[in-house]
Amino acid sequence: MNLHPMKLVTIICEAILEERVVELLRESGAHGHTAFNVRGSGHQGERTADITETGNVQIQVIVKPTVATTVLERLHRELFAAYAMVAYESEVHVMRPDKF
Amino acid sequence: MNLHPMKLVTIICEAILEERVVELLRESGAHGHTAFNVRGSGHQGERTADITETGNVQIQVIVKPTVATTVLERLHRELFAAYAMVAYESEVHVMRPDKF
Amino acid sequence: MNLHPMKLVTIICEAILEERVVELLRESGAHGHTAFNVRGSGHQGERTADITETGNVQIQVIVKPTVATTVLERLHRELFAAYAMVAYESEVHVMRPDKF
Amino acid sequence: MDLLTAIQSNLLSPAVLFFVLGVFAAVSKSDLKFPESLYTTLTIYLLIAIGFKGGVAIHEAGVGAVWLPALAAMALGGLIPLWTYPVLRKLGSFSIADAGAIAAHYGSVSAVTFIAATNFLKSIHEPFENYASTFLAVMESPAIIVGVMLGKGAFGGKFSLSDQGVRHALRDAVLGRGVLLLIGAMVIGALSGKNGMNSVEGFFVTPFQGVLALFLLEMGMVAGRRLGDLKKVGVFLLLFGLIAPVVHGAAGVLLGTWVGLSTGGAMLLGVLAASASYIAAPAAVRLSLPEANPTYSLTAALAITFPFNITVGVPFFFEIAKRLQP
Amino acid sequence: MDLLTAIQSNLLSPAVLFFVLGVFAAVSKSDLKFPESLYTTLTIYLLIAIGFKGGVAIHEAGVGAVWLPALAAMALGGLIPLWTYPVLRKLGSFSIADAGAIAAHYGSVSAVTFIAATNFLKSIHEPFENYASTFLAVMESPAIIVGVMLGKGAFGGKFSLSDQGVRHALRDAVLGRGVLLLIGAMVIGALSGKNGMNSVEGFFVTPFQGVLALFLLEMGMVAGRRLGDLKKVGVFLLLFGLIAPVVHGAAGVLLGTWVGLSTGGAMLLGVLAASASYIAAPAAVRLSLPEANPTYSLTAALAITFPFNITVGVPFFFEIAKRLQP
Amino acid sequence: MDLLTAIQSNLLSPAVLFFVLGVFAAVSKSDLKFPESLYTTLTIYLLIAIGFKGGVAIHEAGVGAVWLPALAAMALGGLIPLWTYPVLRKLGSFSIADAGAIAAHYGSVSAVTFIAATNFLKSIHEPFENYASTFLAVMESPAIIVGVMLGKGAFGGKFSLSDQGVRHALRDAVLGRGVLLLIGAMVIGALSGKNGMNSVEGFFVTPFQGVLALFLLEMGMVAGRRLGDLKKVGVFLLLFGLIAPVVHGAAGVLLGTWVGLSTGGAMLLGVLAASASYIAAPAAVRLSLPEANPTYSLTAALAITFPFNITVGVPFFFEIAKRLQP
Ligand SMILES: Nc1ncnc2c1ncn2[C@@H]1O[C@H](COP(=O)(O)O)[C@@H](O)[C@H]1O
Ligand SMILES: Nc1ncnc2c1ncn2[C@@H]1O[C@H](COP(=O)(O)O)[C@@H](O)[C@H]1O
Ligand SMILES: Nc1ncnc2c1ncn2[C@@H]1O[C@H](COP(=O)(O)O)[C@@H](O)[C@H]1O
Ligand code: NA
Ligand code: NA
Ligand code: NA
Repeated sequence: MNLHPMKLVTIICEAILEERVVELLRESGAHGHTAFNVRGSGHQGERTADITETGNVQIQVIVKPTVATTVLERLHRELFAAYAMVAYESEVHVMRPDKF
Repeated sequence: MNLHPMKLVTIICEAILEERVVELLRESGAHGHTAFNVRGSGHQGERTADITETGNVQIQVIVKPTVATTVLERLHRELFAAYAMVAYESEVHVMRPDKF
Repeated sequence: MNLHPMKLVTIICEAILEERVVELLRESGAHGHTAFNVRGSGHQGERTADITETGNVQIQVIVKPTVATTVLERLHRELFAAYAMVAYESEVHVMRPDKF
Repeated sequence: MDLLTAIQSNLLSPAVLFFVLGVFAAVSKSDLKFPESLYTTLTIYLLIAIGFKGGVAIHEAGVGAVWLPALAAMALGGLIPLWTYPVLRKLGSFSIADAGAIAAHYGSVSAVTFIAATNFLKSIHEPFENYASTFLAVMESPAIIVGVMLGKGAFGGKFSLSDQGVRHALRDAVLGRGVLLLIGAMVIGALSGKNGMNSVEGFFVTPFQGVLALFLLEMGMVAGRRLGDLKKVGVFLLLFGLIAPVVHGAAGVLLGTWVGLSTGGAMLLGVLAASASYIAAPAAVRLSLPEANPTYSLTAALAITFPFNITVGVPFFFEIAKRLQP
Repeated sequence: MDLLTAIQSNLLSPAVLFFVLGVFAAVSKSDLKFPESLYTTLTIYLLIAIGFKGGVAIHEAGVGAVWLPALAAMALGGLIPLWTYPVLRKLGSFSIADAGAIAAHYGSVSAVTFIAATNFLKSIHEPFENYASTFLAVMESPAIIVGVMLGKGAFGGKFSLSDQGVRHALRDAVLGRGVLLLIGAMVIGALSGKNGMNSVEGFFVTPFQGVLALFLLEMGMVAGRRLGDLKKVGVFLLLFGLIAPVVHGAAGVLLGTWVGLSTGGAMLLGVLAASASYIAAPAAVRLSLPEANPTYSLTAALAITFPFNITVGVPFFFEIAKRLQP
Repeated sequence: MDLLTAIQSNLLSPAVLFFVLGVFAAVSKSDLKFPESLYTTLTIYLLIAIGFKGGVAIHEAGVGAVWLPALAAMALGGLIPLWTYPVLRKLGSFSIADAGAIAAHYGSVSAVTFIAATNFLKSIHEPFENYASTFLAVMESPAIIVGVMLGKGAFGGKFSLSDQGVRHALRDAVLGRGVLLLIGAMVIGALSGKNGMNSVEGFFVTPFQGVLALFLLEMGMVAGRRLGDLKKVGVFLLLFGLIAPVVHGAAGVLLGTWVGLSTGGAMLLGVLAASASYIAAPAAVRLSLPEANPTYSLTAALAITFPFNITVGVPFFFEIAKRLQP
């Protein structure tokens, strides 16, 4: 079995941003994404998930390394300053590299 | 403190497959698993989570490297072709290696 | 773009422990956290999420390596023995290291 | 009331209009989204409510009156795939798996279509056998089993119970939550009778129509998202989605009249035969016939046959039942 | 009933008391937490129920009676930000974005405040135009659009439709689920009329007041968590949150009386004008004016103006309406 | 009605039958699963509904009539662990933590058992003090506090408020959502009285029995999953789970009669004493006595005592209450 290295970019942000972030991912060259609702705390204070307005969403996307860089740079430029948001990259291995 | 390397295998697939995938994990030698509902998009199109039939599930399992290989190979052989599904492996460190 | 290495500590435990674990994270020096409800199975048997009492929670925290060690050690000392719980550490890269 | 007035009044019922609103929400890409737990909750509620009411009706009518039409209904469900399958294979040129999958959907039934039909009968003050939901309960599984066997090439020998997907699917078809809730609530209704009904009426009867409207709003959104797939399914399946319900519905009404049901009851059996499953069948078929393309069966069942039945079909089958009644 | 008795009886209604319980739960850091899907479900339910009842009322009253006051309501909503904005800029020294954001919230409306007002009218047996929920439906969007434009510096030329946040926000303001459900249910109510109402009454009317109480328990918790922010918003915004509803409410009552509404109807228009949005506006504003601090607008709308309106405001605007009535 | 007829009619109530259906669903490994948010929502609803009705009853009866029996109920709850603990230690050979944990569960109370008992009384048209839910509210916490102290070896000096788990647990026992909703809704009911009841009756009373049935379906599933643990808990705990409710129930009925409650009221106090908590106690005990094995207390409370009480216990305690009544 051959495993191929890919980047997993994880973005945790205000729930209302989901659509915009997914659009940004698609424009950056991602071919899919996964999302789910989360709660949390950070520099913008506590974010409880009992109402959508104060909830967070976690968005995960597996991409090629170059796409990961684009994604993080665009997030940095367009959204980091204004919104409650965290993004990080990690290394994963997949079987079907052409899928991503 | 001693940390021991393990593999984390993450599987994102159609929600109706949960039981089968968990069975596959157990048969491959995993001693536990974690699961939760997600939504997403990929080659099989958009998967919204408002009804179970079109929702996804994310399944995470921490296993020894050999078990990870077995899991990925079986997923590849038995389920990849027919279902909306993504699986990847990553490196994690745990404190109690005998647990996995 | 500069990426900085950080540790991601993931804790999966009984849902009723959420508040205590988050308190422990804060005391150990974490500046935020993310949490969501999950189901699963392990040495303490199956944990279904249909009632809070038997559900699990997954808590993720990005911290400096030293904080990660503190967190895992305290979990080990204070909670591992008595509760259904799994914790692991992995390597991630972030853009704003001062945030964590 | 003549057919046209009936159709018109049916189209202006809140349930149908909320379905249309749901389609509009999906097509206009509104940000309206139901939480998954709401959908599951509504499903559980509707199944229990129908089952319970049916059970109370069995309690009143006695099992003696129910078993014959119920058996007929069950047989009809199991037989429909047997003629649907060859048509789909020969005329539609579908693959074995796809033909079996679609046949399973059309033999099985849709609870919401059934409710829409009982609402229609109530709105025109037409009596019917209250235990008719028994038919709904017994018609869900047989067609799924037959359809899956056909789709697995049962007659070519490829069907095997050791296939994990098939095992899971058959267990779900027989003991899935749909059947469990319907039959379970039915037994409870039959055991607790009028007294039981008095105590839970305020939850399972009073708000029922409104809950149904809410559920149809969600179904409309699900169907609306499939509208784009209509192009992919081709003209044959489009026509099939309109003609199959007419043929099956007529057969159901005929059978119902023949086993002695009232006009309303025969019409309900017709509606059940005409309806296509979009909850139980899709899940079971997806597990056991992964090589079948779900776009075909789901789009036909949900975006063509379902709207057809709840708008035009319901009054139409009533018209047939009226004319057939001796 | 005089003003004081009215205020007192209003304060002892379950809805207001459950709001207080929610505030207490939040402040005492109880572990009570609503699941997110419950909140969404309650929102969907309340919007559909109000819209549907309003639609049935339009069916009875005829569109001819509704269009003029509805148009007046809509205009009022769009105009409020135009005078609110300069006040916030000049007297409050808020940034352009913050002033636009707050103006958008106060021009838009709160559905729950509206319901509380209709409850008050019912409790004192005061008649009102049942189609008044139309005003609620048409007043949600205009102020958001105007406020966002102001906050983007529309007059300084920085406003641009190519901004992604603005595009998303405007689409949500016009086709968001709030507007979609309200207007959609209204159209359904108007089409299905009394017959439709009879069928879904047991769900959308019978339990309505109790559902509202449950919702207010949750709103109380959300507001309670914001109490700590009261210090951050400053004395000016605190006063603004109390004076703005009085001014806008009086303007609304005046306008309502002038276009020929009954005492109850004029009071409802006043309450709508006085109310500040905490569902539609926050989301739209957050997307399009990210540089605005949501603590200002949300705390003012939710922790100051909302409690003021549902306790003292509602009977107060009724008093004004009574005196203005010719 | 004699005891046997009473038991039989109780067994055929929808609530009990839905519990059985839930057990069947779990044992047969059906794919039926409630969303977590539904369970939480049902819990919130039931607690508010009981509390509110009790509060309205206090409004009618006056606090003067309530305080004495309420105080007696509270004392009983706090005392039960004091005799349960040594029995479990000596006869059952349980560890200090396990004995304290089980004692906490059996001193605390089960809201659903209480409701089942009031339903039984209503079904046989037996009057009772409507404010009896006050007893439910005040009996939840004391036993948890006493049991946890015992389980921490309070008398061996190991109990300490600086233990984080104990602190969290005690706070939850006193200010947990159970107590908060019950007492909060009770105060609201007492403040808003008959008027308040009229407005929210359609939500908190009309559908109540049906909602309870739905909740019991879920409880049945939870209990059913624990059936397999019956072997693990041993014969002693099995007997304890049957004998403890009988003893506590008799004590409760006696005390109730003694403080002047009616037959129905005394029976309700008996049922509360007999019931074991499976919501508040498990969470609090798990946090503060982690070394206690939850399988023991939960299986006994949920899979033995709860079914015993809602089937046989309820009519049985009524029989005792009848005979004790002067
Ligand atoms: N150190 C952290 N570890 C894990 N999640 C975090 C961390 N900091 C922030 N988050 C998540 O990101 C969201 C936004 O963070 P912030 O912008 O810092 O308020 C929070 O609500 C958390 O869900
Ligand atoms: N590149 C990706 N990154 C993250 N998740 C993905 C990606 N591609 C697919 N997925 C997830 O896997 C599911 C199935 O993918 P697919 O089989 O490509 O349709 C999708 O619905 C997503 O939830
Ligand atoms: N090998 C594993 N992989 C992933 N999650 C696990 C694993 N083992 C346990 N878990 C999760 O951790 C929880 C507690 O584990 P345990 O203490 O082993 O019962 C389980 O309910 C699962 O959600
Ligand atoms: Na059919
Ligand atoms: Na306003
Ligand atoms: Na007890």
